[in-house]
Amino acid sequence: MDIHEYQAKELFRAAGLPVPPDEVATTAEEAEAIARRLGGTVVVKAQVHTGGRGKAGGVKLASTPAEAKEHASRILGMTIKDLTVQKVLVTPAEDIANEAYVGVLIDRSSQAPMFMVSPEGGVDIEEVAETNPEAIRKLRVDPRYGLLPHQALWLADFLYEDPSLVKQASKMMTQLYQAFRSNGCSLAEINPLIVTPGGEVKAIDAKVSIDENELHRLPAVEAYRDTDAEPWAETRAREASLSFVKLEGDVGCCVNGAGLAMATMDLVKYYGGEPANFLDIGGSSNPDKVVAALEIITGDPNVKAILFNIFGGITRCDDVANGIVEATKRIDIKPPIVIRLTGTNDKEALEILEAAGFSADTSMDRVVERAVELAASA
Amino acid sequence: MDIHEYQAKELFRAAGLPVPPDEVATTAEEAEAIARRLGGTVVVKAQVHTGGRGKAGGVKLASTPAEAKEHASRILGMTIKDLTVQKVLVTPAEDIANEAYVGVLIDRSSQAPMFMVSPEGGVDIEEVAETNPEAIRKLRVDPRYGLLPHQALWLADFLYEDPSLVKQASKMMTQLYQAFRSNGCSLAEINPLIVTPGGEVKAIDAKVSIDENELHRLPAVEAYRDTDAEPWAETRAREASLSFVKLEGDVGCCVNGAGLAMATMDLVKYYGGEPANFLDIGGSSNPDKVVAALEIITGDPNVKAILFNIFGGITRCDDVANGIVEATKRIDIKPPIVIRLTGTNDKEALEILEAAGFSADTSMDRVVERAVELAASA
Amino acid sequence: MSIFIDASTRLVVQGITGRDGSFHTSQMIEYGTQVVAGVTPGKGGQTFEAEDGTLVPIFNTVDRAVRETGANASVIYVPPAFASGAIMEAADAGVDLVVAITEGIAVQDMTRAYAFVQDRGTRLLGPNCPGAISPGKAKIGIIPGEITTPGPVGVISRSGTLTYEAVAQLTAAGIGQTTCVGIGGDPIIGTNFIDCLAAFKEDPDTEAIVVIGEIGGTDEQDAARWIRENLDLPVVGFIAGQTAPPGRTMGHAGAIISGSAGTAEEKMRTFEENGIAVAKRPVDIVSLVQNGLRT
Amino acid sequence: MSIFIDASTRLVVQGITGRDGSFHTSQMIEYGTQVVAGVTPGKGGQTFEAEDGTLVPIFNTVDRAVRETGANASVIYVPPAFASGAIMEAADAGVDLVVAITEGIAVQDMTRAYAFVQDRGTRLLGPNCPGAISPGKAKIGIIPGEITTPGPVGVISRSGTLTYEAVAQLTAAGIGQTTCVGIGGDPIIGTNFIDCLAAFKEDPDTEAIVVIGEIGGTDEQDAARWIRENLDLPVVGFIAGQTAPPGRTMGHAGAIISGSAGTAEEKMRTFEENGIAVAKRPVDIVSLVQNGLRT
Repeated sequence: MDIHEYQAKELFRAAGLPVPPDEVATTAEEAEAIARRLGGTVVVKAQVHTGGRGKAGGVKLASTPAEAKEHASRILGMTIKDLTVQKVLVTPAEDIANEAYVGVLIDRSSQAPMFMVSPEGGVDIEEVAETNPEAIRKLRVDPRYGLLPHQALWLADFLYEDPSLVKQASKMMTQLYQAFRSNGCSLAEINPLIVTPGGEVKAIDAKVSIDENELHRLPAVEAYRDTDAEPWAETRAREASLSFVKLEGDVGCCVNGAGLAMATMDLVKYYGGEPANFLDIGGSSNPDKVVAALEIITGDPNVKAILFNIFGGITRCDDVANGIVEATKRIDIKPPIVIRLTGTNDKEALEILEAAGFSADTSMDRVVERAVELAASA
Repeated sequence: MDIHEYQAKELFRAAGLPVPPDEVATTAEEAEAIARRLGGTVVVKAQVHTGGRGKAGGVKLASTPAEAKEHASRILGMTIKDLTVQKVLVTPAEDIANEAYVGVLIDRSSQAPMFMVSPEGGVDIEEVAETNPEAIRKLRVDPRYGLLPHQALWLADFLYEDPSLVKQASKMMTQLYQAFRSNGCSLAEINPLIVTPGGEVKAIDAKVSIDENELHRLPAVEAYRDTDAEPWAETRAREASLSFVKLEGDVGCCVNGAGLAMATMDLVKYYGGEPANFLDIGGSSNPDKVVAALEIITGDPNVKAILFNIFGGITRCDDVANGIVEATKRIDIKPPIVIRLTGTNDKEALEILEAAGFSADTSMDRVVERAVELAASA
Repeated sequence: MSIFIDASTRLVVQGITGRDGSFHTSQMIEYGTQVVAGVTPGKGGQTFEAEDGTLVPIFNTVDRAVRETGANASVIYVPPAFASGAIMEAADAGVDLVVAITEGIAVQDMTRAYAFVQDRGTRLLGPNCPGAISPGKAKIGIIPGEITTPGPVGVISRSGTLTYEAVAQLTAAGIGQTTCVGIGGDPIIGTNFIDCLAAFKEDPDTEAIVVIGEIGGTDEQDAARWIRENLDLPVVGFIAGQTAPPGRTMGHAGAIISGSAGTAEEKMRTFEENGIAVAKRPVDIVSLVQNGLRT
Repeated sequence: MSIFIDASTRLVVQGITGRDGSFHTSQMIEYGTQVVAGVTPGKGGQTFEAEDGTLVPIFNTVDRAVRETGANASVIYVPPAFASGAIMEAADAGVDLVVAITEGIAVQDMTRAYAFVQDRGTRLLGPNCPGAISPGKAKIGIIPGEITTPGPVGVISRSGTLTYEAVAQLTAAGIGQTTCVGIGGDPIIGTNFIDCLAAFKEDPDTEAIVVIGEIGGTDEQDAARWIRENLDLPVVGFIAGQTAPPGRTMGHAGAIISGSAGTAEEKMRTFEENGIAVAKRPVDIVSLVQNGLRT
């Protein structure tokens, strides 16, 4: 789960990291009032779950409260990479002598948390990794020991020469790792980490992703979830424990298993179609999940045909069949439905479907091809 | 550092362990008032840094407040293994269906914390270890992982059959380890861990030793130090950073280095004397430490002769010589002083001492023999 | 022959009394797996009765189960909050193989559990995996037995149902399997493609291998290079997620394209560059395996 | 020959600018030890000047010191609160030997640092130890060089000044040493008696060994049994603390008789039972070594 910059900064402050004060506004007037309270020049920053806010005009300096209001009114409601800006963060503008990058993430190849630091801050770290890899120092954190003091120092030592800066940054590495650990992060990033002309090291931007699997034990972090900022379909999918990703095509897909779901999307493409979504109903399906899945798929006006691809293992085909029948009673489904069912209880499923006027096939290829044709001819 | 039962229970409660309520009294009247507040039968327990309180009559049941007062007045002021009881703990008497033992300590041979649990509670665990070792389950805690959930369960599973008891005890293992870790313990012990007739597992006695080296970061625990309960000489030694242990003999010893100090004591015994103390002035001696050492030694009326044994390495012999001269100016030292000095700056030291009317030798054996003779003839 | 599991495997089921655990225990017993013990804390001393009437003793701890039944492998069906602990418990109890079916384990928990099993030299399969099946011998996990049949092909996959799809098509075409292994869809897993490939290399009965990957990470690329350098068997590859958008998690926590890394295109290219026949569709796996076995 | 350290040892001093660190760096250089680097965070780039004028470069981290000077051993003079971290830093930087002089390290910190050096295969000597000296070659730590002289005896001790006493008496009697090792007085130490005995066993120049123990623990008893089973050299033992009362810590955190375990009497008896000549007084060590060397 991605959280907003202002939320990430709250977590960082709680871990002791030096983060300048700030407040969130949802209206231009609020932004103006905050700028007045803070005094001096402020930055107005769009709060959306994506990078590239600056380039999109979502980050602006304001030297007066009136200017802050003006910027906020332009940024609020702006669309950045398909996301509508509903909140802005107002924070004092800092004088910057130096910008660096500090991040920690779960690294799958070393099976452990990994720190990355670079004296090239304020830019995309992946770009630095490609163009100037020597400008990045990496450290695998042994999860049995956590980040050790000498490792924090070793990272800080790569960023600065001045002993005072190294000392400050070293402490911040430990605090960042603490924030990463205690909030179940898969990513925690400070970019840029700045040095002020007075020699203070501060975190002036923050990016955090939380491992969804940790949220059950982190109610305060779970509360950060911004359902206003996410499409209805994603909220609905999460509530029904479905994995769902919206795409741009017209063939709605409902599959059990993530790998098979991706393979189904790929096969839609192979036969000349475009999938409208990724949707995995998971292993232990029940009819209600299937109903939710059909609600989500039919909620997308682009969808011209609906494709079920079920390989019964833990998933029982009759559960899925019952779900389809149930859903057609509860919702008005316009696009045609084609169904592939095989595996556990497929015979029972076929009986249920045929009794309700549906048919089903056992071949994945035949069904996908048919769905693509139906969508194209709709 | 040993702490009192009531202090250990405070630490245990803070870690979530179920410990019955209690209060400390320093007078019989206070004990009576506490018994009245608690209601029902209470236990009055002497608070001293030693085991065997029960056998010594330091733990008594009282069914009325008046009886509590009576017991408290007898226990307060009582001497148990040379320690005077200055406080009693008053706590409700628990009905006991079962007694077990749970402890965690630093185990030097496995270089790690070690749990020991036994269904034979309420008795000396060392006795159980000798007479019935199969009644003890031991677990080395890997310090890289801490106590893992299945290990806590495995320990609890050794104590009880009933799933509810196992579950409660398992949680308590984790809490006890947490208390052990966060308070820098070298030992944390619950004996007995009881089961009430209603099926609740509770800690009704608690014993904790703190690693002195952790105290600098644990001010709240450091504040538990009960200097009233310790002899003046120990307080003085700690303040001066000396290692000191009072013994029963008449030859006062002042040595640099723990091993040499023990060897010196042994040599006193070898030549027919009895050492009055163990005293290590440490590596980086300065004259003030020597003055403090002489204050402590001369504070013991048993001392008939004072023996210095200094092998200069980090310790500079001239520092020690200056300390001796300085001490004789500040305090009136009655017993004769014999001095052995060799190593770093021993020539300078000899000059200082001779100028002040002392002599010194370089042979450990000669000097010890002389000190024993002087004490015997005093 | 087979890899990881065979008829001598003696299995303990952690979470045997849960919904998934009890269902699949019956399935595994029906398939012929020697399920010798179950573990559910608090239910030690009770007995689990499988659908076919087989009785399995239940213990409070894996340690007791192993000591009293000689179990040498464990399968985990416990809820995610307790699953990493269950993995460590099994490793501590001394089994050789731990198969973690559970989905949804916190990744940071897994980094510690992974280090733990490494320290003890225990093989961990999963988590978030369907397990493994050596057709005709034994199965551990949830792979439906009826879609498999004994034969010369080794199958390794990050996915569950996609594996079933591929295996069922192989079986339908009369091509059997030595062992089918689902390594799991999480970012941190105990056994990767190369570990399985190395095991298949030592299995004289395995004559061809199917590798089913997906977007995310570089495991497939690493495997491709390893295959070129170490393996003298025909290998057929398939990658799911050609149409997946970057930056979004596709069901499996590990299935995410980060920046420009981990795309299906990159993985398929690396496969081809290293001599692995790439199937465009699941159905093409069959004909490519047939080609491979013929040569 | 010698054990652990010799003329090829290239030493980095952690805490070189502190009071103890600077004093003993000069002493070690004067003795002939190759001190190639110092470490004090925040003072990297500066230079330490020893009493004899030798200049030693200072680095912020041990990693830098090792990379730039090829140091292969480290000695630690940093305050107790930072010393366990310093031990791990040295091990991480890849030196072969870490000698921790610092006294007063929290025992729980040491349990982690000990596991860390074990994981990395680094030899740790100490903490709370005087270090080691191979007379005529090099010394690491604080043992006064002038009380030693080259010769055939290996010395191992848990104590500092008591070691000096014994070594000085050997030297005065004309008996030199291959290496004198102080293993430290704490409950958790990196190198124990057996580790040193095994190293001396491999040293062809060591013809007799002196083991100086004290109350607390069972290290001496373990060593005694090991000696009987593995060692074909004369060994002389001494145990300090015959007059120590039970339950009290005698200076060294590790010197405590727990219950009836760890007494001097028990240790001396175990020595004798395993063929080790026991010295009643420090001065008797000399004659017993002379006897041993003669046979």
